[in-house]
Amino acid sequence: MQVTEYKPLIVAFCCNWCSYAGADLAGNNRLAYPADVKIIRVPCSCRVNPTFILRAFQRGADGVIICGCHPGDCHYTSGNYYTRRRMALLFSMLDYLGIERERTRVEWVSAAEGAKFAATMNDFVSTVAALGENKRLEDLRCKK
Amino acid sequence: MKVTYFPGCTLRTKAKDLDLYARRSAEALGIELCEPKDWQCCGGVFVSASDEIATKLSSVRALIDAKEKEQPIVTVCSACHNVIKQTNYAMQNDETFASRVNAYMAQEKNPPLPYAGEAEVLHFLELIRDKVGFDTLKAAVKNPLTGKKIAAYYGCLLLRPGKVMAFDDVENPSIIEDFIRALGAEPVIYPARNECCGGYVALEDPASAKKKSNAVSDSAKNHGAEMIVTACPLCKYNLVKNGSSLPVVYFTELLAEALGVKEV
Amino acid sequence: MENKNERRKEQILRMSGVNPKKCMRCGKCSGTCPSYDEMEYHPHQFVSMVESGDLEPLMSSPSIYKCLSCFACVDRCPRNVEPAKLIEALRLTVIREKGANHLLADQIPALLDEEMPQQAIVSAMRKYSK
Amino acid sequence: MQEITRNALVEKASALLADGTVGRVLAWKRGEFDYDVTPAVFQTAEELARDLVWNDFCGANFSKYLIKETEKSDEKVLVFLKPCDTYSFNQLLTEHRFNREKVYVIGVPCAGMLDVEKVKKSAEGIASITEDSDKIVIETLFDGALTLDRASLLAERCINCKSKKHTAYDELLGEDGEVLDSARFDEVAAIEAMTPDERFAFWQNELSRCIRCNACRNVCPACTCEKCVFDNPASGLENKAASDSFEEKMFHIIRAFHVVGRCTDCGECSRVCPQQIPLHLLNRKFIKDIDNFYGEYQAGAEVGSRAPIVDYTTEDLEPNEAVERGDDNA
Amino acid sequence: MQRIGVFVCHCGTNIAGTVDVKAVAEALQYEPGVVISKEYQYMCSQAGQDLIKEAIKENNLTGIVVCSCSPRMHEATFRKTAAAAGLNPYMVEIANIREQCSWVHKDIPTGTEKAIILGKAAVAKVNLNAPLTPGESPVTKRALVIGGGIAGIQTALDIADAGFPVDIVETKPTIGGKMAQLDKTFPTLDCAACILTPKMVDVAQNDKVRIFSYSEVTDVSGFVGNFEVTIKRRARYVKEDICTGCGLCTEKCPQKKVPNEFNLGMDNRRAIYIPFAQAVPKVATIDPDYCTMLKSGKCGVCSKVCTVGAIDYQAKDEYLTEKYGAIVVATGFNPISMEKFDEFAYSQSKDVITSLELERLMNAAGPTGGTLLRPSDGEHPHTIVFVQCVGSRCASCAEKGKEYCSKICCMYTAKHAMLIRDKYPDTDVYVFYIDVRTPGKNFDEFYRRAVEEYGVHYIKGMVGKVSPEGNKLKVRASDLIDGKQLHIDADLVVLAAAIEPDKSARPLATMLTASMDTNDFFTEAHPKLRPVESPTAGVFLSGACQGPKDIPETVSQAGAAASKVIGLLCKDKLTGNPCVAHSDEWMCNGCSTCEKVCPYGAITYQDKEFRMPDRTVKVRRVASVNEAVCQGCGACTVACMSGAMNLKGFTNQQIMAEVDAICK
Repeated sequence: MQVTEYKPLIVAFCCNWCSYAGADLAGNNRLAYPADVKIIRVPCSCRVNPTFILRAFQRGADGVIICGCHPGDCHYTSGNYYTRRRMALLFSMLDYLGIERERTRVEWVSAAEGAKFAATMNDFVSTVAALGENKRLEDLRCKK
Repeated sequence: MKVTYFPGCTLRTKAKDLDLYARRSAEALGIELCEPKDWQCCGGVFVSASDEIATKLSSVRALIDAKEKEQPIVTVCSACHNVIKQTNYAMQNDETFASRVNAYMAQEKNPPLPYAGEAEVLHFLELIRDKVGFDTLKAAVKNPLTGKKIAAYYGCLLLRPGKVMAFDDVENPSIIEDFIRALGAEPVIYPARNECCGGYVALEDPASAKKKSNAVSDSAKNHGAEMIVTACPLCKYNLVKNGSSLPVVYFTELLAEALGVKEV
Repeated sequence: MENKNERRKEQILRMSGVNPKKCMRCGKCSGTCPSYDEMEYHPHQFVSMVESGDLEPLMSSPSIYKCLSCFACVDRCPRNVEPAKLIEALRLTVIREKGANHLLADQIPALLDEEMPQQAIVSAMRKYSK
Repeated sequence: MQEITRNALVEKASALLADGTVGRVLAWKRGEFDYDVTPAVFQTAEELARDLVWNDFCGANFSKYLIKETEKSDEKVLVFLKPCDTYSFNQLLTEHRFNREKVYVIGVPCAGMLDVEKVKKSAEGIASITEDSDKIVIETLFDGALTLDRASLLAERCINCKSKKHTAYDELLGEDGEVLDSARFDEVAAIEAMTPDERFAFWQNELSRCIRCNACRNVCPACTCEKCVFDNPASGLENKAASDSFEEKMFHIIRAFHVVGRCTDCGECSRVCPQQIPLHLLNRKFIKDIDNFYGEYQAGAEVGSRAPIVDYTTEDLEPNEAVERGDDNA
Repeated sequence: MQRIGVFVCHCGTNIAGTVDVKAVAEALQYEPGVVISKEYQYMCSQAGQDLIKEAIKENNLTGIVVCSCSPRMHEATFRKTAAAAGLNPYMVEIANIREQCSWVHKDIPTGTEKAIILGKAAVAKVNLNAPLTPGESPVTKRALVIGGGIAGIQTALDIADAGFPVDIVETKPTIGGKMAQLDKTFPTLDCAACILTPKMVDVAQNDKVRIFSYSEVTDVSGFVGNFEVTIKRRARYVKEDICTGCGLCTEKCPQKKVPNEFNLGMDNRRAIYIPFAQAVPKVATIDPDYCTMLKSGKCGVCSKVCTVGAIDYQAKDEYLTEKYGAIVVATGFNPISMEKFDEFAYSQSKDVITSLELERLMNAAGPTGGTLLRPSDGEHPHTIVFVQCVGSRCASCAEKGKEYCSKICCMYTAKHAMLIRDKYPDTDVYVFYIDVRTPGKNFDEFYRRAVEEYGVHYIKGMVGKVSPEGNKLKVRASDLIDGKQLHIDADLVVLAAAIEPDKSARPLATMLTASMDTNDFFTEAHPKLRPVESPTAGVFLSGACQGPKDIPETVSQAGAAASKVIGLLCKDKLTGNPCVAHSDEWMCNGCSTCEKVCPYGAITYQDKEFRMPDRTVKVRRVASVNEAVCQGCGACTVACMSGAMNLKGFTNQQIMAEVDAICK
């Protein structure tokens, strides 16, 4: 019997207009990426509250990625610009607290970039898998 | 008002007049020129390659001296001004260059604090325009040069690169014309005033330099000038050497004359 | 050989800080250059030849010593390409590779005259030597 | 020692009460010991004369109290604000948290406040404390009188004072000062310079002491929510006590994030923390990053300014670069 | 507690091939709130939908989860299904187990496990769903067109044609815009005035159109279908309804030295003036900067000569507030200043002119009566140099010009060159170009005619410097094809100045909360599919305010904008998207942070009375969201620190429930 390899738990927030459609396109083109990625649909990347990210980590996620339209292409014109500032500050803070910077990421994926979506997820999963389990941000109560 | 004054080597030799009259005029205008101790030649030309460090260190030393004295650094020679101003700009905007320069400077006997382009670099003309004011100058004139038709010759060093020098409108400057007016004379506007005299090739290719110089002096003459005024020893040399039919004088000489301090 | 030329091109671009890809081939530099007629290759050609890696002919051409460094092309270029800086980098590359000055010190006295300011001599050395 | 005397404050306040300009006065009052000065509302000249204090322990920032105080009656409230307090004052006005018309601000110059913990550490059995220019004289029960350098007892936020300039006042006692060049980001830079493991250990050590008393939140002039998310069962974040190793981190990160671009760096959070957690270092990290990433911004420097967190340019740096940029700063 | 039904779709083998759908249905039936869990071959088929409808009715379901393809595919389908069974359509959630599961994962255990987790997340979310009803708002059946150039005129005419009233607001004393200043138009060379002035008359005589000239928009509030706009009518000191436009006053006014902006300052007008003969409205205007009566109270000549008593020196600016259902922006363009391009000596010689100035010099109504004469000495120019791309296609860091191509210059220069060669065959015409761009119907043919039939010298290269020497302009330029530097002694140099959006556009965009690009052109809702709509609902774009355009393109865009407006005004009511932000007023601090991030201006603040628990009444400043304007991005929800602002359909609680379900 093979030893089960470590499977990270990844939460991906995808904006409805670009990145969620990009993920659908990856599916249409059968571009595989690990099942460790679970997508939550939000109207815009600017809907992602830092609280959601911390909550995911608290409940045992090993990595959180936020995907939105490319800057300048936001369906709501400016949402991803706010995301960019909020996440720049949040990620810098997490790094400051000594939490591995590779566990959080923002990527801009358009509705046409199915291949980029799959490649991004493959890369992110392997990066997080290499880090191993999220010990620094886990919640002792909830993690099995 | 005290300023750090960088004379440059040409002003010690071939262009003594430029220096002498600058000193006399400054005194008349109540400006004290403080020469940095042990200044060295600016290098004559700013080598734009960003990996050229050594040739720019003498400018940095002069700049640091000015920074430490909290004075603007003033030059009269266009070439020195161009080199020092461009060096200062590179110290402000090119991080790699600045860190390499600062590494060199740290090797000096009394290493200064890292320099990041804090000093203010002014040409003598800018000093008059921005710190003294042309109105004050006008009031200080004792012998107005009334009736003289003078062509201002900028050349390239004072103006370009425009983004760095920020001296005046590169294509349509007015500072020397305003200066001439303040001295009571009449400026002559002619299109070649910001063309190059061929300065740097004077040694290498005198024929080319002659062509460029003559274009300038002819243009000034055709527009009715009686005299050309310049801030640059090399421009003066080129114009005169190549047979300018108009006399070429330094702006400081005119200034000293108008202020009544030419002869003491 | 190929590699040497590539390295040399990279070196020139790095020294000068010029990105020849920004050039849109308008020719304003050549329309503005006061030394155009003395040159075999003209400012816009410097830019395009460096971009295509055609460095040998440029480096062996007297044209690089005809540039007055007057920076008119730099100021007027609508794309911020700064041809004069590129020419200067080419000149320096020639001199550095030759390991000697373009003008030799003992050649200079013959070229001098009584009135020539220091500035010209020093800058001639600086501009054409390393 | 403070430049303005206590009596000057009492006289000023009494006069304004007497002529009806104000109805109440928000000022500092002596506590049980000389060093535990507390905020208080005064309504009569007698109370003022008896209880008002103005000394090196008047660290409390009254800006936040104005939200409730201005609602209590139609009369104006007199408030004494130190330079750093005025930044919080302006920030609250930016957020429309009270009516400016109902406040009469007297700016008081500040020579820095003392750190009560440093004072307590330097002397046991403190009976009284008196100030004498740059010296502090502590009468103790056991060791007699101790004379200490005032500078050695200054609070961290006052050593790194960012401004001696009042950004808001109706009337100023004494001379106004200037915005200062402070070294307040040095400590942040020192943490940035650590390895990630060291940083984690540092914060683990600091934050694990948190007892979730909420003092930092309660004192913070930026934390003025009608209902705090941490008290609101519907928010999904409500939690009265740290229940796991991450809980307190989550609390502090979210709290710091909620005041991004709003925190004026008044330092009250660290002052009141009973566990001496350097909470200001979280807020300052955000302030430092904002300055680096988006240009310098001081919350509360003026009323109505737009904080960088609710603004953007199309050329902003990417979040992934932000972390790397942080490295270069280190 | 909700009563939730779960419906797992096989999608043939699309899902069932990689996901054990039975196991998914089984696993989900024990989730909180789930009362029934079924799987079926094709849920989107009629039979599948019937199955859902029956289950809803039989089990009194309050919410459903469909585990199927992407919600972008069939969310609308299943919402309709739910509605048909009497369930609120917003009680439907989709778990995407096809595109984001079965199609991207290989083996059944992995796919099944993930499908179950996605299903659980959807169940967790639907547990917190609430029925939502889209809001409705009425539509004011009147349109506003801002800008009275050819774009605004055409849009207004088309809207009026469909029977809706339209107002045009124009800042100048007359409509007509840039086109009124042109001489001929390319590529047909018909006279601009001949085709424009009839349209100006049409618009003036159309009883559906009101023209507010010499006016500007100062405030906009409201939202699509319900805008309220304040228009400032600047005092023109002449009663518009009385003035007959006889022009007597403009002949008698003693103040003769006012630079005439219509001729770009190349001649003078009086202090009381009518910009040009065909102006609409044809009434006089007093220029308060020059009128001696207004400045010093002495003169009054115009009032004395006016036979109808139209002059009113006491006039004041007036403000007027109107309601509109739709707004069209048609603010147009201007050539950029040539100040920073003085290598071409624009400020040093009168004989260096811009192309728009050349239009006036060639126009029969211009300062020279249509004869091409040098501005400096009134002589005929014999050598003319045209310089292309002055300020266009500049690197963004050059800080002088514009990065974009101004699009119209190549063609109007060909036109100018051709007209000059046609009228004055003894003239040498040089055109210095970088590229000649002629992508339009009959455009390249037109340009080739200029070269081949009219003998215009087209030279690939750029002018480096223009030096005024005596009465000549010495032009130094490169000829890249011949490899020469050219020196031309020209009599006239014409600069094809880049064009930029009118300066009024930026403040207007702020008022409209319409977005702009870095060049201050209005951005369109979609660059390809919605080119005449701004991202702000109810605001439409016409003409060069959206990007450089020639006349045919402007007119077609004007028509397109009009048709969009008509489409909107035809509706009696607008139905919104119910997934919008909502503020919990009890929790709101009134801090205005959310308002700052809202790209639509959907959030306003108001002081409201609240009955407090202690029975006192307190006035509090709270945010309120205009649901008709909110587009539901959620930017405000994160800006709000108290959590008072929430997004319906994507609440904090719903998203956190999904996070928890995934991370369990």
